[in-house]
Amino acid sequence: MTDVDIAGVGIHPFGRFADRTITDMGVTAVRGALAEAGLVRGGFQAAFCATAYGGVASGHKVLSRIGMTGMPIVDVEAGCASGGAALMLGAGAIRAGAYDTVLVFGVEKMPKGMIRSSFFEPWQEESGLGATPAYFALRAQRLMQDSGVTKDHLASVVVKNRRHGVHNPDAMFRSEVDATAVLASRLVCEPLHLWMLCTPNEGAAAVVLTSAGAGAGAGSAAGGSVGGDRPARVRLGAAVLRSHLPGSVLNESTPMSGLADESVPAPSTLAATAAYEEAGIGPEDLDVVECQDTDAARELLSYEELGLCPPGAAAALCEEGATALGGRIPVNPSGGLLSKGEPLGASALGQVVTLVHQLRGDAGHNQVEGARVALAHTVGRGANASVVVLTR
Amino acid sequence: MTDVDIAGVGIHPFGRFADRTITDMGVTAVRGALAEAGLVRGGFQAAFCATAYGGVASGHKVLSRIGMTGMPIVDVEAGCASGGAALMLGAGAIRAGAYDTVLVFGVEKMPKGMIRSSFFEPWQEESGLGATPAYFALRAQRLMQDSGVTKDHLASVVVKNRRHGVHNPDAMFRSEVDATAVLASRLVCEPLHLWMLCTPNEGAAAVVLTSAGAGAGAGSAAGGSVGGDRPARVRLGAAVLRSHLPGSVLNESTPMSGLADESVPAPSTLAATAAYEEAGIGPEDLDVVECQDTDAARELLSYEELGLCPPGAAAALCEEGATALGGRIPVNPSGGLLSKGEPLGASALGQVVTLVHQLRGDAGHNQVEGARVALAHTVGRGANASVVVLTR
Amino acid sequence: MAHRETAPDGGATGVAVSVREGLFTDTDPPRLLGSRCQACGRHHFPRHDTCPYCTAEGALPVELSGTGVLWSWTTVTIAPPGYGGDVPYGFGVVELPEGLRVVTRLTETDPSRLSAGQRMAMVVVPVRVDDDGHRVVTYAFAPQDPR
Amino acid sequence: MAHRETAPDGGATGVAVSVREGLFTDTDPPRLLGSRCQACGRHHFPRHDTCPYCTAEGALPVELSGTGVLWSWTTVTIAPPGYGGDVPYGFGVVELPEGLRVVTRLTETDPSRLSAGQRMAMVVVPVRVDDDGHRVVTYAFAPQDPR
Ligand SMILES: [Zn+2]
Ligand SMILES: [Zn+2]
Repeated sequence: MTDVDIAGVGIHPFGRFADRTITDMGVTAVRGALAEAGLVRGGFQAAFCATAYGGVASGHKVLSRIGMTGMPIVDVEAGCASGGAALMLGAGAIRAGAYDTVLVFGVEKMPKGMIRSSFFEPWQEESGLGATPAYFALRAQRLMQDSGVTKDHLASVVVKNRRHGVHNPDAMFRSEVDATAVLASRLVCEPLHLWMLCTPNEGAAAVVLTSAGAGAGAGSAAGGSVGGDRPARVRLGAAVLRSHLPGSVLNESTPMSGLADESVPAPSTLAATAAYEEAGIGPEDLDVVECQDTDAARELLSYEELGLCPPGAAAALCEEGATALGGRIPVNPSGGLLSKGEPLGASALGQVVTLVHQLRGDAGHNQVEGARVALAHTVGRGANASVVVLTR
Repeated sequence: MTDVDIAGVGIHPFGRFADRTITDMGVTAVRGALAEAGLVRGGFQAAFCATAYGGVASGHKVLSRIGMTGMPIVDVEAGCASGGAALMLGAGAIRAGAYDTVLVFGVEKMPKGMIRSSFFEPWQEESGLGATPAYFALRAQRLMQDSGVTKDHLASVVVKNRRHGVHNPDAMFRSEVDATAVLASRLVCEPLHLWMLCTPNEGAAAVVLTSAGAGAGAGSAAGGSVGGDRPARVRLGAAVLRSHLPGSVLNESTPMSGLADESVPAPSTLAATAAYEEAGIGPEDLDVVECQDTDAARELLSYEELGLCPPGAAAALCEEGATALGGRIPVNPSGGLLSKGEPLGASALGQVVTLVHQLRGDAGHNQVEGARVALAHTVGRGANASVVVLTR
Repeated sequence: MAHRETAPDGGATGVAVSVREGLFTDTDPPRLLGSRCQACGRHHFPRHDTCPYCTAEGALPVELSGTGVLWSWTTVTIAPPGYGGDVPYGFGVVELPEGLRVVTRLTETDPSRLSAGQRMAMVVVPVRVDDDGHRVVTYAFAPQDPR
Repeated sequence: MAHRETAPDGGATGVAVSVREGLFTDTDPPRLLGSRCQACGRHHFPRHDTCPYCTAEGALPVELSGTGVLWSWTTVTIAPPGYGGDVPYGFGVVELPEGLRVVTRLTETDPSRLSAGQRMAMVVVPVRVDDDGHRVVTYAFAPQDPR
């Protein structure tokens, strides 16, 4: 089975851009990725566009603008993991030999304010049960009970990620914050304060996947590549998507009830286990991680679900400083969603863009020295969890 | 490369169901398909849910209701061809050896009245250029200029499909109409009258795909099948999705301008050409066809685009009666969208359900005797066109 | 379902209408309406014919226990989309003796007055008045022995 | 863009505001604003820097011909979503001498008075009055020599 490489990445900054359409942002990211991969028209044989709220034919609008249509273009939605799902589909098609080169991109322009998810039924909304951050808070509360996490730990995650984000030119928030200020920000849902929650926003990211066997101009058979100095390729070790198993009341599928049973594995654990197996590595091999920090507690929970630490040890890993830049397993060197904000369809691919730069060694100030194995993790509505493993 | 079979199909009738949610309808279709395939939990390793307007995590809601989650579940959108896109992805994954068995389903509950497509920009809507049926009418007008089609031909397509639909228990409209009544129905956009346009509505359809090598209980390795008398399998010869090429002002991508150049192939032609090649057949081999009759002229245009007749000969094929049941190449024995209505995410899979019954020989009153090769075609927003070839 | 208001914090005037048919009884005390699977014996809420855990059909309708213990909690301070009632309100998960954890409103809005394992009782509370002047009600849990 | 009304069928009172900046000039007669690709020489509308046919960047802004011939036509009889103006209105495709076919409103609402190849001229027409009392205008084509 063919191995899959990432031949190019591109990004449109994450933030708020009143004068730019979702199509404009997508074009910027796609052009960046195609340029890195040296591709022109005909250079890719299929396209997957991740978006949750972009509307019908979002991918087509982007590719129509630059005259690159004709191939299959599929819009893909898997909540926060939409980009991971698109990557899985693109990589799967290359592994199967269906295509040499696939364009995978994500676009989003989230509505402002609390998102009215189409996920809740009217009676849930009317009852006040459609309060998305409250579910995050219930999960945080359980983590405090089960793993010894305190509000100080939650604040320290925000401080770390915002410090990382200062050097990410594509992040929405690029200023440091201290723990006192985090805890002084408005209380949204105890124990979560405003600055502990990521901001839904806008942006785009794109990745060119190509079969490892193909030359620098992977699409050249179709007349689709141009010459030039190309960045080093990164190997896609795994791209796995999993949904929730029934039973957990606090998994991201937001059931109204669940079992008093702690043994149901989380979707992130299902995805990580499969991804480690597919890539032939374990969590101990990871040099750098981007994970879902929808809220500060979600990042700590991910440490446990991804196996970065044993169950119940998230607080200890946090105190150790292991997950800060300079620590033994830096998490969210990009600044995470807490710095970047979260454009749903683009966020998982934004993580991949960051990690490709890490593995190429051109991540600048936030470079993790000698990074060779990286993991990107997203989880959200559905529930959907995706885990992507990259190596060089 | 593994061949792909259809081991089971299921459908929820197309129509308006005020008391049923999109999830309820999806459950009905999915249960039907799983029952035919003899699958229980663990019997499929991935699921693709086609929907255009279903909202975030539509597929998860259906599978959560019946406790069948944990695997990758991806929502797929490609306009009217969403179901075709989902089928392509599911089949591709099986061909690649990634899975033995995949569940593909589509769900939709279309808003009533003229659809406010997220496809148009505000200035287009404000200018009155967001008038979807007007684009159909412009295309019909050109077909009248180029292929000698008259309003009588348009009416005759409606008469034929509504006659076929009488015997389809899953259709929304099950009464015959005559040409006089069609031409007396309200004029929406000259030359299109109300009864010449299909009705957006609600419904669901599901298909179980399995590798041809696997036994009757394809998912049995995962403990996922039960015994019993299974219906005959149908071979999936091809499932192809294509987008538009730039240049045509009337293709379904709805550009504001195009070239005075008739040589740009339509997306349906691109998809059909690729599907014929993949399946190793030509249009002359087809015994029965389901095609996109969003409006009566769209069906006639599809005859030409799919190669059922030469360019410019749609009117002649229509006059010959070739595409009615009893003719040499019956089109839309289900009654087509003109009888069934169009629930976007479900419609392409609804065609597949109809054709699987035709190839099994259990299509009842509308059976095309001895049907061995069938084609399903959808085209719409994006532009996206899908062509599916089925054989027994 | 239209029944007399039974919320402890609401005056018993006017007709009360549930946010959804079939969520809870209009008895005093009220009970949540769940299902018990005949195949695996586990409970779920709200009612559905199919067991979400083992996929078996034909789950039996049951009334769930009216009391349980608090498993997680918070307070909602900003009205979420589609909600027309007052803020703040309590929000949490209560574990019932059936081995079921239920997402619910809480009548207690001060999280510092709540703790894990605390005993809670199911009640019906108003969320808003509809266009017909009826009080729209939903289910909630209240501390059984407030500290 | 705010300019004086130039539509032949509208009184020239009040400020006219285009539905979108950059669609057409406010000259008399008006012209559609398109682009010509420097690589392949083909035209597109509305303006974009990238050629939709050959993907080349740096397309040159041009004013398109003010007249062309009718290629397809119909009449919209029901107001589509997001449209606040009058119905019926004409709707069609006009082919310009640049080899470009443009989707456009038509001033003629009776389809029987239109035919393929008929000469058409670009005009600006009002679609509605906005909250500030300004007339919102867009582009259309009118028969040059009505039969
Ligand atoms: Zn059960
Ligand atoms: Zn060009």
